[in-house]
Amino acid sequence: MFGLKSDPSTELPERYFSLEDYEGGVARWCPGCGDLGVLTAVQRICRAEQLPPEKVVCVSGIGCSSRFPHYVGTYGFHGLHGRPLPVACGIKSRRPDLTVWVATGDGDCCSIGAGHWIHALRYNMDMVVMLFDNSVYGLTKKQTSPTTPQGMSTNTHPSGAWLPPLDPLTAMLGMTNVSFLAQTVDWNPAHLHATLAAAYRHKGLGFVRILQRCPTYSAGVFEDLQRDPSRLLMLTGPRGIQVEPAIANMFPNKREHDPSDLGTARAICEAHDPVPIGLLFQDESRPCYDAFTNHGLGMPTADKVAALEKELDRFTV
Amino acid sequence: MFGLKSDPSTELPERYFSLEDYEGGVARWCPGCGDLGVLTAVQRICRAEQLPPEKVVCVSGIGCSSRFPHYVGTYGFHGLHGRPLPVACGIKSRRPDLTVWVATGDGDCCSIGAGHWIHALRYNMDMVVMLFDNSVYGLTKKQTSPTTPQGMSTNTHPSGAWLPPLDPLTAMLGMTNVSFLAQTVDWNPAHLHATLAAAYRHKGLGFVRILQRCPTYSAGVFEDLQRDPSRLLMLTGPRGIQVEPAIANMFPNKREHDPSDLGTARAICEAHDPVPIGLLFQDESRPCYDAFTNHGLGMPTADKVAALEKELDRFTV
Amino acid sequence: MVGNVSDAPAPAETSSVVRLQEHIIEIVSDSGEGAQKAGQAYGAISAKMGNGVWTVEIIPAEIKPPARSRAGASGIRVRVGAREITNMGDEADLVLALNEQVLYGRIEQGAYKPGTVVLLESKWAHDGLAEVREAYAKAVAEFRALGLDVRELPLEQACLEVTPDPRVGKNMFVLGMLCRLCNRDMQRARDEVSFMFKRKGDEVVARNVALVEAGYEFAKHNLDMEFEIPPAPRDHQVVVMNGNQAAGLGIMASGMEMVAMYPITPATSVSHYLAGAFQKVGGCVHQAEDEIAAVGFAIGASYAGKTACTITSGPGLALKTEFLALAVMAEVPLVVVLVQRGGPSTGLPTKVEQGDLLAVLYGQPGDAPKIVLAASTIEECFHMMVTARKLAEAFRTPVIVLTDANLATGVQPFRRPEVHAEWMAAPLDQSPWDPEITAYDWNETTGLSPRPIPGQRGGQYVLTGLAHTRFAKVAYDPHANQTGCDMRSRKLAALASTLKPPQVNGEPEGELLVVGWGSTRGAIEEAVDRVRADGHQVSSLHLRFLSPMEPGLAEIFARFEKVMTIEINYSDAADAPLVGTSGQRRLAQLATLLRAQTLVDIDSWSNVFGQPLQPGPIHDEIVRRLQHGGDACSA
Amino acid sequence: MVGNVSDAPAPAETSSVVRLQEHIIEIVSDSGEGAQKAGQAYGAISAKMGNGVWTVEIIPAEIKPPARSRAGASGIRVRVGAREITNMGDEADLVLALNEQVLYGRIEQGAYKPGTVVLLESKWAHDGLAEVREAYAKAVAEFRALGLDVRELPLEQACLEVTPDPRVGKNMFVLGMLCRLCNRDMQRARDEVSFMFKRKGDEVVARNVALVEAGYEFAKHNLDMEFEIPPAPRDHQVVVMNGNQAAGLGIMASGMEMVAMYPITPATSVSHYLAGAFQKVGGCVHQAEDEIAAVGFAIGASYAGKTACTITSGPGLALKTEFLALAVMAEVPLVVVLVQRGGPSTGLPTKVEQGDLLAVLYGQPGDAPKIVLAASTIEECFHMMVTARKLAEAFRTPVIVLTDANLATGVQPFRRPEVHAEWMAAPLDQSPWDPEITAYDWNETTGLSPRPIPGQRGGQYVLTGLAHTRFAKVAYDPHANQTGCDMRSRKLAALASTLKPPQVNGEPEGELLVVGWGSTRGAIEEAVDRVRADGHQVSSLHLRFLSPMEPGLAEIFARFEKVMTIEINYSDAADAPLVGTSGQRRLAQLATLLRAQTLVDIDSWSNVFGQPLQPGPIHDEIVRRLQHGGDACSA
Ligand SMILES: Cc1ncc(C[n+]2csc(CCOP(=O)(O)OP(=O)(O)O)c2C)c(N)n1
Ligand SMILES: Cc1ncc(C[n+]2csc(CCOP(=O)(O)OP(=O)(O)O)c2C)c(N)n1
Ligand code: SF4
Ligand code: SF4
Ligand SMILES: [Mg+2]
Ligand SMILES: [Mg+2]
Repeated sequence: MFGLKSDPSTELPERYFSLEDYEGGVARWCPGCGDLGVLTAVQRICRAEQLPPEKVVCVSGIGCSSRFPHYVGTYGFHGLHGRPLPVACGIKSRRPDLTVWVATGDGDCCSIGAGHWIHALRYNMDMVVMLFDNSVYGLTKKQTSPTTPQGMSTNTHPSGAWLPPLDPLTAMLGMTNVSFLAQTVDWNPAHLHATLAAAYRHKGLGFVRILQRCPTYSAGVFEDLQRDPSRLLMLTGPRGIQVEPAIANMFPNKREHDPSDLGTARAICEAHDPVPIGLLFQDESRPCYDAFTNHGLGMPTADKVAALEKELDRFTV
Repeated sequence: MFGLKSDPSTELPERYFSLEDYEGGVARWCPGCGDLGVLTAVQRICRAEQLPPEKVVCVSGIGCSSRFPHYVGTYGFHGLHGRPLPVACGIKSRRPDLTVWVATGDGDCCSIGAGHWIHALRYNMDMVVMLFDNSVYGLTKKQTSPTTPQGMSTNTHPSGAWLPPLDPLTAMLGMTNVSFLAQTVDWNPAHLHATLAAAYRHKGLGFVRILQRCPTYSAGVFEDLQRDPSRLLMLTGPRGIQVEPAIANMFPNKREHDPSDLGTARAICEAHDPVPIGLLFQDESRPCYDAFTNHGLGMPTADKVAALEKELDRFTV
Repeated sequence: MVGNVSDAPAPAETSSVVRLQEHIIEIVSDSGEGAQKAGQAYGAISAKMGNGVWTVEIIPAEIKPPARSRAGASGIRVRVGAREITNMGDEADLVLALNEQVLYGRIEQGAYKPGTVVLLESKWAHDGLAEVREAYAKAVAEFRALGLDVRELPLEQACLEVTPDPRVGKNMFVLGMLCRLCNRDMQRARDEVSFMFKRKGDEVVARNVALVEAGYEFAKHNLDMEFEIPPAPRDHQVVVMNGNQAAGLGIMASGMEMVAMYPITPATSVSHYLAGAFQKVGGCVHQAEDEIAAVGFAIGASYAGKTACTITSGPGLALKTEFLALAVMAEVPLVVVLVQRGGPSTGLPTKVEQGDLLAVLYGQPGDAPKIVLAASTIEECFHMMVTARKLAEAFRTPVIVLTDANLATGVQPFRRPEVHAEWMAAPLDQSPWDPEITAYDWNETTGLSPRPIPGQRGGQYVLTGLAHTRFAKVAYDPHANQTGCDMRSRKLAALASTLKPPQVNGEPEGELLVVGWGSTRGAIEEAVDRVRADGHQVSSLHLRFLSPMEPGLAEIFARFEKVMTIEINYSDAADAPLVGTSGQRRLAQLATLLRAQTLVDIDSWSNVFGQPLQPGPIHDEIVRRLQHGGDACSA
Repeated sequence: MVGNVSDAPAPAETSSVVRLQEHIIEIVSDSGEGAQKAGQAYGAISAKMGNGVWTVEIIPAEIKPPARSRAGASGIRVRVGAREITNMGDEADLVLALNEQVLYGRIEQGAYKPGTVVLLESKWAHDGLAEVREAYAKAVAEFRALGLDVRELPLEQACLEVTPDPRVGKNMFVLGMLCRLCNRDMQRARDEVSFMFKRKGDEVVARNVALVEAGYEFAKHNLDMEFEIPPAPRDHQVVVMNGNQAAGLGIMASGMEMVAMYPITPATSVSHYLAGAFQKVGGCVHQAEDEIAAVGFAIGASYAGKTACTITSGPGLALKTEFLALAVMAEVPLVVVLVQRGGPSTGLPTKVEQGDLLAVLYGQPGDAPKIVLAASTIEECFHMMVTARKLAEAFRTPVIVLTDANLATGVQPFRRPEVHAEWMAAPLDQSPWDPEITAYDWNETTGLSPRPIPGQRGGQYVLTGLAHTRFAKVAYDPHANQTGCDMRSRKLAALASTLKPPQVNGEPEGELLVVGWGSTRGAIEEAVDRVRADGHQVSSLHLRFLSPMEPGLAEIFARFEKVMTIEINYSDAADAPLVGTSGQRRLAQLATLLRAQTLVDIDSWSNVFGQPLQPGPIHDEIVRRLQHGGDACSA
């Protein structure tokens, strides 16, 4: 049968992976696009963790940010607009041995994919989900996204977006079985890296919202935040995202936060200004759906045949 | 042209509507089904408000609860599983003169319809949404729904539902632009009526989650609550749901709650036990999408033709 | 036969056994009275005795319709024969009814004929409510006027002698009656009932066995008839199950371990069965948040090397359209079981239709060639799953297996499959990938290519639904897209070239060839056999492969004067108003396909009654066509 | 013509004007250099001068491809003629290129021919980077070897004399050059440029006018060529726009006031246009959370009496499948504009294909008859919207209007429509409903029925996607479902009976009839005209109604020896491997439909290059078919 040779080799020589092992095609994002920084961070984490590239799968939907898998030297699944999460969960369901990174956009995740978003948080399967939130539809050239600021002019709302933007953070903090929620910005590589690494280490679904610059279609949305770091509120604390003091010092505004404190996390997000970065919530005790989907994994064929015969007995007259 | 006779009559004799005017076919729910009580409540509100039956549209998805429109003597739209909200919003978009009641189930709204749910809350169009939450898929005969209690046996999870149930209340309290959120129970007609009436009067989307008994497939889920009213927490206060003292006295557990206090509303819901009933949150200042979709309504044809000619001028060489 | 048995039953021990080639019974009642259980037991006993059996449920429209309502008929039909039985047959011979009102609906549906014996619970004649008594009397008179042979029997009263609560036990009493009337082996009946109630304890078992025996005695003393349906000799073990259980077992036998679904009638019960069975055989049913997520989840598992299955019906298929195209475009193996129901839209959720053929073939924007099979028997529901998984992997493409509500709920005995280890998917290949081989290393002739599985070192590629090259690289240039489309299409030609022409049922030439697909096979073949017995040169052909089709069809068609399809889906009647003037009659789905492919003037006869086809009406239509010599008159 | 103009331009005032019937120019550059703006202005000036014009954008695959990349060609093609121009034509006559690398992609796509004049920015010859200089020199040599007539010109340097930042102004300079070379009216050019930059203030206007004039002078002094394309006499006003703008205007002219959509290329720009225009004309663009919600929203508005529109492309159509079937089943008027792109799946988002015909016809499980129209010109994109709204309401059904990426982005002048008040939807009917009339008061012959609108007293009914009676009551019985299906299908026959047979382009009989649909009309007719001029008896037929089809097709086909379709969608080549052995060649989509309907042996010629069809290759293929006398050789 194609693709299913039956003699998996078991012994492999020891390997060391360098950054190039995680490089794919030349990234084709616009100059200044925040996506590039995230790509670099993920590649570095893969190297730091020495993940065999063949054991990693990057899954995405459709959008600028969803081009992500094409630029990574691992396996990739660049699927349908709004649908990366069901695919990623499906991959994990019978392949717990694979590391899964999901790249999704604010349109992909919070608009067309919103139903899957809620439910993937509930399933809480072991993977990292990166929400590239540039507050706009990039690939299709500037339409309003759920996170577009009210009043910002787009091609579908030339006189300005009509409604206040959906806040993905408060939305997620209300959803059942969320187990890891963090926010970071594309323009601080150290904080970005540390946050994604923490999500990677988290057992369960590590959700990271990344404020991502799109100079082409939503220039200015994060300009203030970038220019004036005091508009950001860096969450600190022993259980939070850890960065070097030099990095931490870049953020004048800090607050110690216990990521098990859901109420405070909500209050911080609800305030909207300053904009929190860091680990908002974490609870590793929440059940993971993987435990159920993996049922019978590796059961020998002979046992399966025997069990099946027993099933057939039930129908035999 | 069919269906569009061109002489709308303008003068109608004064009419009085009785309950029969709001009755449709014979309701075919199981004996003891909680849906019937909701039907009665809505019919009574229609009568109390003397809504002309032809100016009311009941919109639903698919499920036992979504049979609702068939039993009401108004216009009705019994559409697709999971999709009542886009249809209801579409109706409202150019027909602000119609009253819209939406009937949806826990599967319909929180599973397949979850994406629309989030976004309809954001649109905040003027209608009442009734979530008939019986914690199970009724019409398809007992499969797990997002609100099925963990451990309850269903046909798709015979050894018990795997995950903790999604809490629609905490979920909605995290979503942007929510303007009215209440909870009630099918088995207290007075509270049910008062809650739905308040949702009806609310300008914007009035969302009411109704704990609804399904003796056929989820018997017992609400049995405790029904038997022991102290397991319920009745929210009171001048801006809350108002019921007669005799009714209020049925609930030993009460708490004064200010529905503009989002943080407290979240805390109340997060506790899960006791189960709150009453008005959790209300904010009539939130923007309604109707204001935008109604643009140019009633503009005379001659003006439209003139405006269109002007548009054509722009392309004329 | 003696006249009607009235409330005061006459002793009737004098009956002599009538030997029959086949016999159709129905048990109808309000829902919740256990009619289906009794019928299933009766079917199982018959199967064990070596008879051919076909069981089909009678389902009311609502979950709990009101008692004694005309549309509320709930129950079961069991057709038992001296040879293999492949369909529900025509009118019933014997009906056991627990109230008279439910019979109206069945009569309307043409389930009975003059002479059908109706054994009717007579307690309603003495009901407390005058209107019930009157309705009963009126109905009995009407039924008799229609020629039904109504026998009024005090069933409840008779049950009371054995059980304090006849509402619960009456179905077993009925089973006992049937055992007597149809000469079923009582020991097998006792065993069957014991097995059914085993879990409820000895006392319950004893009470129900007593009820069966009481029913037997009651019939013996009160009814002057007794039939015998001789068994077909059988040298193998048989299993008895419905098509959804067969599909579930087939899925496990194919080695698939992941079924992602969203509940939808009539497909859901596959997952009900598997939710339990996978606990033993290893695997998981994922009930997703919606149908889109279900197929996405299955595609994810398949991409990762564990070919998965998604199960659905019409409205769910509609939602899976976009992902199906992705699976075609990106060449992901995937098995879709589509249990068809009445459409369009929500349509007739519990009823049968073969209305989704064109939708699976053509539903996806752009060109999306895929493999489509249709099961024609419950046995095939099992075996096709094994084939489907293999084809999906070998051809790196989605395979859709069409079944329908008739197969899903019909029950039939068939040869017990011997599970082979080779049926199961090979263990996950995690050996290093030959870097010389591209991600889509298309064979120019067949379009086939081997597939890297995540975990295979050196096989890294990015799957995409965008147009792409053999390196899996996105490419918008004209030739890359043309090549991709060519390669995907060639896989169908490659598969077709391995198939054999289908077997004609009957002579290879003649006046008329009837072509069918899916669950209608039994009814069509039975009808064609009858027409041939009438002396006509009629044959039939049943297609199992719908995409690609089996080869040689044009040659087969050429040997018949006329070719027509018989299907359960919509077609314009040839004499419908205006159809003639516009010259655009809309034909049934397979007919449309075959015409385009073979240019043979293939007519169709079809309806959307939501009912399984029965041999009688098919027989009559064929005869009508042969007589009229034209296709101008159809319905 | 004199030899190449080198960096040191030779004075060339001696040229004499060459009179042409038509002329194709291209401007190609990196994206962001304003080539499209210049080309659009050139097209508009030509249209104003009375010429036929067809403008088509050259779009790179990425939003911002790297500068000077082969696949990065961004720009525009403008074909100008002495008569109406209906397609992009074959190879360009004149190309203005701002760098040499972008030409490679165009050459690969067959955009040029030996002798095509290439006016090439020469600054790269002096670039700071050696690799750029070398690439440039190499390319120029290669282009010349291919027979291109490359003229190297110091455009940037020339611009610098007028503007400090030539990157911003070069496009206007280029426009000026074209005005000189093609003898365009300079006053119109000045007006056009003034209008374009009006909003940016007088200074900007002045600078750009100066650039145009400088370009004009530059060409006059440096290039020894000058063409003239005489105008076609015209006695009416014309508008110039692309197909998406035309559709947007048509939507407003039809009186529809609600367009619900989700962004998707190449459909989105309809809503970009309408988002602004509705502010003036009254109405609303609803950008929904996804395509399912978009169509549901439109259906809601339609149900409530305000027939609405949803706009999408392939992947979006896939998601709307379920709601489309509901609209058919429940008989809700609805207009769907489907701007087709390359498929299947995400496919080729910016490229053209006619691949969704079968999906709209057959994509929905069950039988879902609906009206399908295809626009063949930009003008039809406008007028069909008016027709579509009327048909949707009269026939109480969804109407799908097919356009494609070619029409969406192509620009053409056409007669300015005179908007009629009657085009617009009548005011909402809120008069009392006659209680004698049921919710689906089907006319048995036509299937038509009047429709109660919420607000109409006495018209209350519950719309449902379940099978239902004429009272809108849910019904699962066989005849109710059959009747509903019959009535919905009869509407198509009723519409068909009002249509006239389509007009054959050319003689009504002959050797070959070419059948097409959609945006290929201009190219096919031009090719057929050429083949006829060669002396062959070839005609063409273009279908605007795809469901129901126009009547009389079989009769038309019968008068030709051969019939073939030409389409932009997938078909197996007749000589593809294994296709022959399996006997199941997969034909193009219209061919498949027509074969099933007429049983005429209709062949197809099609490709999925993602490109608009050009008259040249069509001409060649027709000639090849005529010579070979068979259909065995196609691509
Ligand atoms: C079903 C479907 N609908 C619409 C599209 C078109 N589309 C592609 S990407 C996109 C939105 C992209 O926005 P976002 O998810 O925010 O990603 P970004 O480009 O901003 O990174 C849309 C609407 C599509 N490809 N498929
Ligand atoms: C697209 C689609 N998927 C699935 C179904 C089958 N279905 C009908 S109702 C239902 C769930 C009903 O549960 P809920 O929404 O909780 O309503 P209830 O019956 O409990 O009131 C499902 C899965 C369908 N009709 N359409
Ligand atoms: S459009 Fe925006 S998001 Fe997309 S690549 Fe460019 S900068 Fe990045
Ligand atoms: S199944 Fe449950 S929800 Fe449905 S009608 Fe019966 S009691 Fe009500
Ligand atoms: Mg975005
Ligand atoms: Mg429910």
